[in-house]
Amino acid sequence: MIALEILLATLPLVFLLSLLFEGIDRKVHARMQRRIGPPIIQPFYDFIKLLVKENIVPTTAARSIFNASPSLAAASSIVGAAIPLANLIARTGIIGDLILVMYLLTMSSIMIVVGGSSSGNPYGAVGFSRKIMMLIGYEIPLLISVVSISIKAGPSLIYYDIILAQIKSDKCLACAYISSATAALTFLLCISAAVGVVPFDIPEAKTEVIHGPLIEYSGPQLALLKLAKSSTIFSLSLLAFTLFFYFPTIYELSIVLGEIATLGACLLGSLMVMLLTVTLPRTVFARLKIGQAFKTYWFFPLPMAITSLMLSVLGW
Amino acid sequence: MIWEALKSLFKKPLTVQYLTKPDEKVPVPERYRGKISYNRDACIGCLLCIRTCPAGAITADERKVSFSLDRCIFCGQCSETCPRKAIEITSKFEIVVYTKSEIASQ
Amino acid sequence: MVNEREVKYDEFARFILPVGPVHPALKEPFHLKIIVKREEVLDVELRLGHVHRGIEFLAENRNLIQAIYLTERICGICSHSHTTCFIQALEEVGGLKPPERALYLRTLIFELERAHSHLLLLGIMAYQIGFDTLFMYTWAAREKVLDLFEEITGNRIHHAMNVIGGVRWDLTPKMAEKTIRVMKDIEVTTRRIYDFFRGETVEKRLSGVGLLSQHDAHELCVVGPTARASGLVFDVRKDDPYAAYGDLNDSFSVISKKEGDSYARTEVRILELFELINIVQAALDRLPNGPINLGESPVRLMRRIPRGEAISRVEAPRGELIYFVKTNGGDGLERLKIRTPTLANIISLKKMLIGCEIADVPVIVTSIDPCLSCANRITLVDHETGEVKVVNADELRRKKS
Amino acid sequence: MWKIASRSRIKSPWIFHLNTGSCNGCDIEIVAALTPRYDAERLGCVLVGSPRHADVLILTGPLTSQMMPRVVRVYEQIPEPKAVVAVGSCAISGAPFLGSYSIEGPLDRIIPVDVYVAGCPPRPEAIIRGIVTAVKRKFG
Ligand code: SF4
Ligand code: SF4
Ligand code: SF4
Ligand code: SF4
Ligand code: SF4
Ligand code: SF4
Ligand code: SF4
Ligand code: SF4
Repeated sequence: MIALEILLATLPLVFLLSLLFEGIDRKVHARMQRRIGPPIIQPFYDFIKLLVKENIVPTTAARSIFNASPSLAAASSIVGAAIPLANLIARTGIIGDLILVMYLLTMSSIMIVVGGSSSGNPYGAVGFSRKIMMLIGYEIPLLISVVSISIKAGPSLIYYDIILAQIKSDKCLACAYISSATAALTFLLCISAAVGVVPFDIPEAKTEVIHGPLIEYSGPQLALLKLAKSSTIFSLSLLAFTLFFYFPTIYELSIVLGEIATLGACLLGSLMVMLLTVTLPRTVFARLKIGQAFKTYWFFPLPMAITSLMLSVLGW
Repeated sequence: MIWEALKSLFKKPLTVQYLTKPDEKVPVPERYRGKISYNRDACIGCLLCIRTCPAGAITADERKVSFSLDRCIFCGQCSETCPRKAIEITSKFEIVVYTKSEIASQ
Repeated sequence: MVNEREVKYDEFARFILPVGPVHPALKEPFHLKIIVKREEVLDVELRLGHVHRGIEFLAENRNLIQAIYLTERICGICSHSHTTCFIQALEEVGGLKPPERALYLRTLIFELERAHSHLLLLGIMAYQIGFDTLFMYTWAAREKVLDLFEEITGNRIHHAMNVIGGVRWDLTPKMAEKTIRVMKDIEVTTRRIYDFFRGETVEKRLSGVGLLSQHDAHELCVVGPTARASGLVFDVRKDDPYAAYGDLNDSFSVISKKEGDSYARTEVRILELFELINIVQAALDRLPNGPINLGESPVRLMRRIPRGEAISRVEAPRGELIYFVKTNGGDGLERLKIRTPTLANIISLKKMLIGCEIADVPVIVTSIDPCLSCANRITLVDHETGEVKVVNADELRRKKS
Repeated sequence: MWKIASRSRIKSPWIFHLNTGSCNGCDIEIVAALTPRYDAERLGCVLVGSPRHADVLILTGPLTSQMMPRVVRVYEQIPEPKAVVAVGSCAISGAPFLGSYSIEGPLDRIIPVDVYVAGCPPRPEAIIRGIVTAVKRKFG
């Protein structure tokens, strides 16, 4: 049982790290386009600026939902990112925390579109229906891959147990079993859809639906929504790295260099995961249409996830 | 595309760091049509430039002319028309002002 | 206007999606009212006129030299096409014959302008499908062409190249060299851009989207690359050569595609880029020596143009551009009439849009390369008949009040 | 505290661009300012699609009568604090289109303009400088 204090203490850390990750993402993205790109702390500027800006609530909006959803989205995604981070630091976990995290992250992305569709703007509504479609597409393979890995590591639904399993087995899970390798691949493939970046930013496509759900938000509300998005990215990359690629060496680092080194290695790893699954696709692909995206997910990651689940049940 | 992107990651960016690095600027070619400069002494007051200015930026003023640069569209026609070459195009292009009346003084 | 008979929908699934006049997919204001059912477009209504500036009216109140700059500022993307077309008409009325070198230089700038315009469109197309990197690539390549403009004419957009009876700026050997170099660069980059456009995700987004059959294209009188992508072989440069195109006839061919979808329209533009590189090279090779204009003062030349009228046409980057010019014998214009390519093409939008998905709307709109600063003259009420209603200035004003 | 806020504002001007009847010349130069050569993003400038997200409104064109109500509406939709930059000669004074029946401009008759960038069209560098000057003055 992790102490509540640790969880609370990680909240600001999550905030800092996720904005930092976003900054790095933007910088690398720009460099791949042969530009200088914004400074790495640009997301902080953006966040603070939006925070002190005027907040406009359109008259057509359903006020209470419109106002509440950004905070809910931000809160759930930050907590969703803080739990794994706190667990990593405290090296414990509670039963079912993995499910809780997945739930919170999904919750956060649903809250964003709910808020958008309550704005009364038709583009928000289009964004909503698109997001729901996407959700059906990626959420199922994503969850199955998590289940598959947790079967391998126990079975246990405790996040830290999975890491412990990797430390014990002397290998990262993705290298140890075929089933985990396919699960890892599924998870990685789902990240870019789960966080909604090109090629899967369909609900928020700027040229098609003018940022979709975000269209009517301004000022602090927008800041929270952006934060929700970047902390989801952070959280998913962290999960992907620690669930599948936690090399025992990382753990051993702490014996030599102290615990901070382990944490640093994990963050570095998740940064790599983010660059690979978020930055690179969004640089080199065009946006798909909703039908195409949906098909992509049902024809590739879904069968793969199911295979992985079956393999892990069979003990591969 | 992936290759291209990864290669670019390690190439020097194309950006000219105007404003963030001192003195960096895309080179301004000789012929650039920026702000015009008017030599009042050379002007003989024929008023041909007024007739050809497409933007109405030139007005007669005490037998010579004066310019309202907020209207100028930097076409260079006046300089071409002027028989005395009293009007010249300079390559000054950063005309950023708070009020319109400042344009002339910038 | 919603055609109630035709549109079958359940009341709740359908709603109206206004696109524009202020919309990030449209760099310029125009209004599309799209009636959608979930993701499918059921009907479209097109409204133009947001950037109508009354240039024809203004030109009729100015003298000819002022009118040149006014026509140049109809549009920043094909400014040179407009002045060329206008001045050709004036020269025809005045019986002036510009020297050979001037004609070649006009052609040169014309083709460079086509290069910058096509690259611009390819970039915008990439941007519309969310492919920022490709957008950055093409626009970075385009900068080189703009640099050439800046060096040769003194401005990146409004070249002020044409004067009555010739051109204003000469090409120095150094510039010619640089032009060749840049063209080589552009050829390499275009080849790479072509590869990207043929790549998986891009082709998926473009092919089969926004079909315009050859019959429809013919019926709706579309012009330029839009027409050529639907199988019509038609190019003013070949059919009615102007400037130096008569001499350069052997250096290029007319690109045409049968498919008639957005991908074909994009591809036609890419292939035209290769053609125009040939034209530029040929023009520079054969560039004759001599004066670049008639050497008279512009004001005197302007006065020499008698009363008369002429029609002139050029192949602007987006298609055929027609000017009708009627001079009044003083130094002014009695009537100026401009038929711009986008205006001809935009009518076809409705045909292409109905039945597509929301995600295709920006792609299709971009694929005809609309830039509306020249097309804003009418309110279009287009029913099945393709009938066009023209609302003139007075009516527009009445509507406003 | 206030200093941090104003610094963030200066460092992150989000742009909404509105064409009020321009010839496209200025518009493409604004877009060109975002491309690798000039890369306005290194100064924090991002082109946004909704006026609600914007800090800086860039206006081009001589303000046609059709666009006038829309300009006002977009201006009102932008949350405070906001800056307005008029780019191009025709946005500054309406020239060369002055005298037409459909021109309502110049722009500053309708909404307050903070910074004018002259040129037809101005070079992208001048536009970037215009944006930076405007935010420095307005938010600094
Ligand atoms: S440059 Fe053109 S617009 Fe400016 S004053 Fe001269 S003629 Fe008039
Ligand atoms: S054309 Fe030249 S000489 Fe004549 S009034 Fe103008 S500036 Fe003076
Ligand atoms: S409204 Fe009529 S008179 Fe006015 S510019 Fe257009 S066509 Fe000419
Ligand atoms: S739309 Fe046509 S009539 Fe209107 S300003 Fe442009 S060129 Fe003139
Ligand atoms: S004006 Fe347009 S519709 Fe009429 S004939 Fe000409 S091209 Fe066809
Ligand atoms: S179609 Fe019209 S607005 Fe577009 S570039 Fe040509 S002249 Fe300009
Ligand atoms: S459409 Fe009719 S009113 Fe308009 S210019 Fe042509 S003939 Fe005249
Ligand atoms: S200032 Fe010049 S380039 Fe800019 S929109 Fe106006 S006419 Fe076009």
